[in-house]
Amino acid sequence: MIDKQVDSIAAALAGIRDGATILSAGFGAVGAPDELMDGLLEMGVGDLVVVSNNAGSGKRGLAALIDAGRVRKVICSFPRTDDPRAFDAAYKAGRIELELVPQGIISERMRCAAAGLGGFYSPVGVGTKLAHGKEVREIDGKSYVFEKPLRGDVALLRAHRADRWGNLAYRKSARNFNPVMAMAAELTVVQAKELVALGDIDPECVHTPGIFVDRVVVV
Amino acid sequence: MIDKQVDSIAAALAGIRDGATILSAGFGAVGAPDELMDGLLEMGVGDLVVVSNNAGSGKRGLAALIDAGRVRKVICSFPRTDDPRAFDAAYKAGRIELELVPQGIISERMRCAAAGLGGFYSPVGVGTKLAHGKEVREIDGKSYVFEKPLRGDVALLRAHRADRWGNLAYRKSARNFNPVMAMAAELTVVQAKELVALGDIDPECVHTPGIFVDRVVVV
Amino acid sequence: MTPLSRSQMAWRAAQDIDNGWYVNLGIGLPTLVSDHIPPGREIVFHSENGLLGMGPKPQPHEVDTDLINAGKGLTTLITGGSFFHHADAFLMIRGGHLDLSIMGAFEVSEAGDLANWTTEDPSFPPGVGGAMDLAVGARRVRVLLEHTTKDGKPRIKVKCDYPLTAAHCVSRIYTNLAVIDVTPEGLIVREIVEGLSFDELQQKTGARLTLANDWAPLVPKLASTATH
Amino acid sequence: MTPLSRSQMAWRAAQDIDNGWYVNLGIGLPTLVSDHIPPGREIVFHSENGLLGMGPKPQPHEVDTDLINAGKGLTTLITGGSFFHHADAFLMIRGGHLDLSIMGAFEVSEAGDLANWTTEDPSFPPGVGGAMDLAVGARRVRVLLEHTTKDGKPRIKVKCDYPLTAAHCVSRIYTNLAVIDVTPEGLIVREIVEGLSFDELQQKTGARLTLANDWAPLVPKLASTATH
Repeated sequence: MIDKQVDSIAAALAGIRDGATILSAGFGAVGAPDELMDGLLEMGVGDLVVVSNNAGSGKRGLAALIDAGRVRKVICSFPRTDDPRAFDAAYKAGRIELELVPQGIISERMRCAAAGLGGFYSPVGVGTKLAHGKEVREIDGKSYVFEKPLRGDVALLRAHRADRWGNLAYRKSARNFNPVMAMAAELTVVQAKELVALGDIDPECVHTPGIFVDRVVVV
Repeated sequence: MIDKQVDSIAAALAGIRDGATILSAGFGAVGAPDELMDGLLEMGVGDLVVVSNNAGSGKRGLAALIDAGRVRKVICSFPRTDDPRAFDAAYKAGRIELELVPQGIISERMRCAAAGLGGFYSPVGVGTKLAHGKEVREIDGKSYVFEKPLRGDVALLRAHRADRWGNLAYRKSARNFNPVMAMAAELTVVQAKELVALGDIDPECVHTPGIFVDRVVVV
Repeated sequence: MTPLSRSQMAWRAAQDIDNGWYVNLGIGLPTLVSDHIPPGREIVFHSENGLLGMGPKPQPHEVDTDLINAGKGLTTLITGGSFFHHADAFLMIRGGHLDLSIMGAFEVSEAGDLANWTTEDPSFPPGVGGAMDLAVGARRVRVLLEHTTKDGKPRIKVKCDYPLTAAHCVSRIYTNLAVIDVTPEGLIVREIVEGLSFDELQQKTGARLTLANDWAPLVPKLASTATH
Repeated sequence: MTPLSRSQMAWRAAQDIDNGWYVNLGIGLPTLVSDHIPPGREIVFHSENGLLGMGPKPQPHEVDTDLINAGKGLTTLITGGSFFHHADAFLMIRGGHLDLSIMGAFEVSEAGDLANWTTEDPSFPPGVGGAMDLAVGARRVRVLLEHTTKDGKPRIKVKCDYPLTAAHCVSRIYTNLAVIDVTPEGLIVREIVEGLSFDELQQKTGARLTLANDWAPLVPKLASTATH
């Protein structure tokens, strides 16, 4: 029998190590795995690379990890969201590295990794500062920059409903980065609001099939 | 008001021209737009390039177009499905060109076009006959072949339910190539079993958002 | 001469959106555009965080904290709308599936180059969000901006001084003074606010303008006191 | 010496599938594997036309013509299964998300090269389907094949003569005579059918074999008359 449910945040995060690349879902606070991120702080791992659309807000989650000096680098499209004091302070102090990536390229680079591809040519950023140092290639008369896959050691997600196979359904705009990050990491961990019986999520409406999910914890 | 419904197959296909590249959905007979393909035969267009997983079965749809000499080239992964006599005869007689593409690469090349990308590096086919003539590149110690986007002038789809915005829902394995082809053509035409009221397809379960769809005809 | 208010600028941009278009509105001023769609036109608003069919701000009883827009404000979904994930949202943007993206701008060049993501202010870290994706990917990119900076310097220039978001992407510029098209023949003025001469407009602009033969006065049908 | 029947070969391959694995079974002989999963193991079968949780053939009252497998035969979905589109189905394949792909083969080389898509028979056009994607993408690729051709020629060779599907992809070979691992040290024989000596097996094989120290007799627990 397959049962991906674990009974604690600690069990959900077990095995994550210093230096790990963490894909942290959510767009601002919506769809963000707050309790799992808090759990990372508690378990004490550091030297993390965090991929997330924003670089933390207020004093919890990613912001708390940054405040505690646990994050070496953030890969994001827009670091400053509501109340970005933790990132701002670390950035000004030179305590954190920032890789700024256009929002659609972050998600596409993760999908590229998920799909087993070696990279792709993107029209986004051509001729701008964000393409500095990147290979540029003309294809059928148009210029593109080469983008490489972005893979995580761990993806931390927040879902609305989950079953014991790890099938997931999200709610409204809380879906955002969750399905893409689910596919792009070695270990995919989900905090779900509700664990439902196998089959309760309509097979036509499974947003993330369980094949991408390793652990589910109900929060 | 937006209303993508048209009242006949002829109206659904209006404007398709000789030489067009047609993305024809379906996996074998399931999810295939039979009535739209029959309509193409009736409207008389020729010199077509057809992208489809298989190259026609029996005496209707793509097979009938091939029998009538309307298809210049087929791009597919597996030409011979149940009763492939039309394609076999045309192929033996040298009347049709075949571009054989691995099944996952056909769908990925169409998604690449849909996503506005210039191409991608794929591990599939490296060192095989199907990679002949293709650029090979080593990325992080692994070899990949360069694959280019595959775009259609027209996509012909079959859906289960559609609304006036062109939102679509498919049934079971009839989904197959439909959502990818929907995104990859200039003109996307759908034959739907049923037209439902706007809002009847759950916003969480729209398989193809209407943004990709131009015309819907109920068949 | 009375420059257009922000609402009037949004109103003017809204007039050019056709029935049935799929439209992304940038954060800030462009979001006001959705309040001014002429009656009878059905427009589908896209949000890069995974919505098509975005509606107005929620009434108090409609508030759902899982339903936000790209600016992270609460929003609604209208009937016919749908939810999808970020990679699909940006496939729509980058793949030319949006009819129109309306964005704010710091500067626009006469070639349609857009600068709207960073002023290189060293006091805080830069952010790009989805601006580059939208500028490159939408079928049409139109911008809304004040014609000049607060100290009267032009924002429409031969060449942008701020770092580019994308080159050659903007096709129409709405300012508080004029409506200007970016064409292969250069910047063509379509409309000017009443009481401002073409020469005066040219003086406030950092690139050469040409007045269209069929130019018209820019007359907002919306009271300038309308605010949002 | 009695070679294994097709069902027995499928039975043998099924014994090596762990609880919880995501598995794609190729068209033909490999599809029989799902009938022989040991009790107590829950396996999720993937089909490249967009299914996870594929079940057995439908009973007459379960037939749904919209529900087929990769071989285009009617199938079912078990509780917990899901549907998705082709690009996602092959993302799963190519991206290393499947624990196992079991395929048929014309030939396998000692380096694990696989030839299973074309014999270059000029009498009909070639087809590749999803074979190359599966061979390259699944975490493990195992093949099921008759040890020799009908006229007794080896199918396991130093180098494949038929065009390759993918190089260096096969890790385990199940034949009607033996179970063989492809390792950096070459082909290691794990099991041989009773009554066949290692030397006799080597004679039927086109590449050098090494007998594992802990080799075992290959004893099918399934009657050889079992057919499907």
